[in-house]
Amino acid sequence: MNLEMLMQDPALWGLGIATLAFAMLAVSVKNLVHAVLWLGMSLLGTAALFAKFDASFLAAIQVLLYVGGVVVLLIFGVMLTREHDNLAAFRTTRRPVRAALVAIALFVGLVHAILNTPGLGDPSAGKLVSMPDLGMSLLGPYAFAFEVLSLLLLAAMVGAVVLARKRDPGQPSAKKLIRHRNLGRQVVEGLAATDEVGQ
Amino acid sequence: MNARHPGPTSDRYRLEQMDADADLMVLNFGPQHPSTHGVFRIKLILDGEVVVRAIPYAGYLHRGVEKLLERLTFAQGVPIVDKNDYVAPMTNEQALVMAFEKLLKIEVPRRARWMRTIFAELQRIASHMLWLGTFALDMGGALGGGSGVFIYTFRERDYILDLFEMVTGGRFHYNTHTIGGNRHDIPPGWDREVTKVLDLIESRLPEYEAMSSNNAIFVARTKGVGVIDKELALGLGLTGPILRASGVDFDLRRDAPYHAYDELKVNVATATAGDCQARAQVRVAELRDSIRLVRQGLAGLPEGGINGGKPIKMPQQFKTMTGQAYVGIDTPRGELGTFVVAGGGDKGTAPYRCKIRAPSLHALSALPWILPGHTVSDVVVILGSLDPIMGEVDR
Amino acid sequence: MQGLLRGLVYGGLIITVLMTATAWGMWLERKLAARMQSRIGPNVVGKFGLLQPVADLMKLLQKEEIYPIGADRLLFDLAPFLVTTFAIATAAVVPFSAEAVGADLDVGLLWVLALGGLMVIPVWMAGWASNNKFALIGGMRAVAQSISYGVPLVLTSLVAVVFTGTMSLSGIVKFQIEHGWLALWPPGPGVVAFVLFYMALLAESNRIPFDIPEAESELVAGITTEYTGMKFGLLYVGEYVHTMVGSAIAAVIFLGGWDGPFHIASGLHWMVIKTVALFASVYWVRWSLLRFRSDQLMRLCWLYLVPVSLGLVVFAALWRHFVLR
Amino acid sequence: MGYLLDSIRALGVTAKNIGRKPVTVQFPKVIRERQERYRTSFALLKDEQGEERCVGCLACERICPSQIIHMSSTKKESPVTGKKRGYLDDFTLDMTACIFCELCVQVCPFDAIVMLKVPHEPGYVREDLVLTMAKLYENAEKPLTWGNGTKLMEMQEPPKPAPAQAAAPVPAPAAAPVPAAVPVPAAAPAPAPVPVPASAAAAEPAKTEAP
Repeated sequence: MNLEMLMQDPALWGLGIATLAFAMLAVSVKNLVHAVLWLGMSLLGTAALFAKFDASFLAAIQVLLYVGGVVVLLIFGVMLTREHDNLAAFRTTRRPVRAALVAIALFVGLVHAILNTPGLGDPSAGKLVSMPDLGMSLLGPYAFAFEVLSLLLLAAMVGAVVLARKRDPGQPSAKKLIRHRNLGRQVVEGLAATDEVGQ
Repeated sequence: MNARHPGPTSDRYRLEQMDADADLMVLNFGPQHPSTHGVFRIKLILDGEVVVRAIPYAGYLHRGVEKLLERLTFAQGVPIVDKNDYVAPMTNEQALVMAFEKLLKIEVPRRARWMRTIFAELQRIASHMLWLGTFALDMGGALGGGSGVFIYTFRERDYILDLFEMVTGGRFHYNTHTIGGNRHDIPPGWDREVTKVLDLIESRLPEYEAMSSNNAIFVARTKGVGVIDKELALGLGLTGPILRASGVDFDLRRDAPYHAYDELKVNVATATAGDCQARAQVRVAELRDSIRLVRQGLAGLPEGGINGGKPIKMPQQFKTMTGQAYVGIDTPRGELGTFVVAGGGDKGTAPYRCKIRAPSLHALSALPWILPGHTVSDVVVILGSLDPIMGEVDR
Repeated sequence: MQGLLRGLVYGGLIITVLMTATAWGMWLERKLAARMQSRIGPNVVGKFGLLQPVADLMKLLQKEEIYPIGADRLLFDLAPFLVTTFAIATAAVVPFSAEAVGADLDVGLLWVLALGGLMVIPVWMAGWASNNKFALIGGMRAVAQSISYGVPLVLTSLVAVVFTGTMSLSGIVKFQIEHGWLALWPPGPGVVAFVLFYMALLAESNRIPFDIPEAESELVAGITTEYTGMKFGLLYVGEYVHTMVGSAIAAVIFLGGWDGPFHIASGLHWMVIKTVALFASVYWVRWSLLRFRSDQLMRLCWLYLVPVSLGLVVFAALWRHFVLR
Repeated sequence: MGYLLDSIRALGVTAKNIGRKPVTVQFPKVIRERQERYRTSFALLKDEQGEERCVGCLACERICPSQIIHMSSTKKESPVTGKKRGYLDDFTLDMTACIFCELCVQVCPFDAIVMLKVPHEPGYVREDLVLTMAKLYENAEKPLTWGNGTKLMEMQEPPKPAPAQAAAPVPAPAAAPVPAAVPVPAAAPAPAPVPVPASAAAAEPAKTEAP
């Protein structure tokens, strides 16, 4: 256990506190867009922590997938919602006691799992997993799991495409264009009778 | 609040009634916008980036030219129309002066008519050069390849302005036409300069085409975009290159010759697609034909006087109480008509009414028809392909 | 502590050098663009207008800060700062020579791609926070474009990774010193991969013909419409730094980095020459081409660039397996 | 692929233009050579005896479409010729609204007002743009443009029948075929078309046809 040594590292403290603060902000601000932003910052902080522990691959993946991917997805989600600046509208239930219980249980569980992890605190642990090793193990012993996961993701992707297509048939269809064009004609015919067009 | 003016509170065009299943957004495109070719506003109603409706608003550049023409006498009126179509100013003068001449029954000498032809065609070259540049600018941006084409065409257009400066002394506000002919004769050696400039432009045209109208990106942006079919073009009274690009073989220079076009053969370029690419092709073809026409005009320029009437000495020089006249000429943008009714001013020294039929105004009237279904990017391209000049639209 | 100090010193150095290089990169671009258009370009401030970037900076610093009504102030302020930060952070792992490298990460390439993908967030923030419809459309276009072109960018870099068997940027260069530049070797696919990477780079850094997020003839100025003063300057600089760093990375991955016939300062000059040449070529392209429409951009990406780069990855894997083993 | 090839062609064009000389003229340092007839700003002239040419006949004030010329004059005995003639008391020309139509120059019977070949200097206040009489006489020192009333009128006068016929050779019309149906009015240049009624031909302020 080298926890004491880690505890004395000010950079670690700073990063940890910043990450936590961003996480707190993410769940407490009223503005949905800000919430997504703080979540992204919190994830960045996590990535920085990974980098601090020399797990640079994990850090890069964290940034690439979580900040670059998930947050952007969330942004798209936010853009599709109507009320951006009033998150209170979404909080229909407020049960702080139960929420706190769940959070504490999760926290205890996580701490327990972390403290029981073998090799914790060994500064060289991150170095052990080199890039080639990682690649070899992904495509060697864990190839099956890897492929199954890929298949799952593919299925999800296909499903998403199918779902999206159902609502709006793909490319701007001729039908839609014609509808728009006819609307244009109607407007012009209407304009013949009016000068001012209100909205 | 009547049927004709329902006012802004009318629910006739309420946004929520426009398209039930779409999130619509109103985008005020202009009047301050880099590619509205002046001050022009289109209210775009967007579904995502696709235009659902487009409502154009003109009038931001209104200067009351038609009213001014009623107040000024025939002799004074000519210089002020220079500012209508500020890309081809001489054609404005020509249209107005020809209508006045028709009304006052003044005949123009042959040399003056040939000179007017040469001027008109040079203006067409200058105008189409500017159009090509601004059209590329619409597509390539002021911070991109578009500005390259723009500056190249502007560079060569400036040489044409130099030519006009040699004749008239002005680069922009020429006032070189007068009722009955021209005010300035061609100075000696002018034809050599013209030939030099035309050779330069002709040799560099392939360069602009490589960067714009022959470029695959240009084709991708213009092909099938903003299609104006024959019926729509005829129904809206579109003229000039837009009409010719829609497959109507009509050109006033050939079909109702004026100036010296009865002695020169005009090759009318047409296309059938009616899209932005067709309009571009027609204009580029016209550019080449105009170069040829100027050369022929210079070769056949007759000697003689340049003014059939008396030179202007006082404002009340020309007067008539009766009659009306309409003259339409083919400017780079289409039929520029002037309808003038005699009998205004002090004892008929001014027009009672002077109506200018601006081709750009008619071109813009196509916007609500052709914009819906296109994206915001296409709006810019379509507007550019119509080549509107706001000075002429609003007058 | 020593590591921290080294990081600070090198970080400061890289920021200084990069910003200076970018400033005079702008000058170079303006001069180049002017000459392409039969103009003179900046020539008033200093000899040959060389002090123009300084003058621009002074001007931007003096300008009034304007917040549009209804703007999201937090995001509005944060966005330019983040754009520049991410752009510069990418440079930390770029090996400018065998010695001059900030952090020679195992996963250098991954880091570069991750941060490049991150650029989209502040750009979107800028578009969103401006409370301007043109800016919003620009921001949305930026997101869509950046995500789409991230795919060929990653795939073409993957070609290099498969060939070299390493994700470390200096490792890639060392491999190229041994085997030859990836843009030239293996003949054919290498060039294609380079061209695709270059195109994706143009799109990622929002340069013509892929500059639809800014598209000043359509969207006034896209995301920068409402920005003034130094915040506008930072957005602007961020884009240029992004392009500069992107050029450096392209030089590293495909043009052999610091490899070259003569070695001064362990090949640093080769890296500088290659980077500046690529940087200038980006602007040569910029001032020569027209712009695509957004849907054409997407079609080009998903129908041509992505399949071709996927094919290149397969080719690289086969080559690696059968030829290089 | 087409995109790529065309893009390379476009790149070639810009590369070609790098080699061309810049056409920019750095205005205040370098002044473009102006054509002989180039016209801006105004000047009032004095004749050889140093007498003001302008007699205050109001011709230019009346013709100006923008109505920017204002003058007042009194009749005095000329110190040179001893005859009574008008002298300007005041003359202003408001450049803020001038459209440079050259009509005032054309109508001046004494060639008193002419235009300059060098542009008017920009001013800091609007008053700088109003040309007072003093400024107009000062401007006479600057390079003048080609045109004055006499020359412009001469150029526009319909050619006198006799000398014009002798001087003007009839050039062949352009090679283009002439549409047969279209009547060609006045194909020969010789008899100058004088549609103005004969009575008006001689009168100085031309009274044109009054139907």
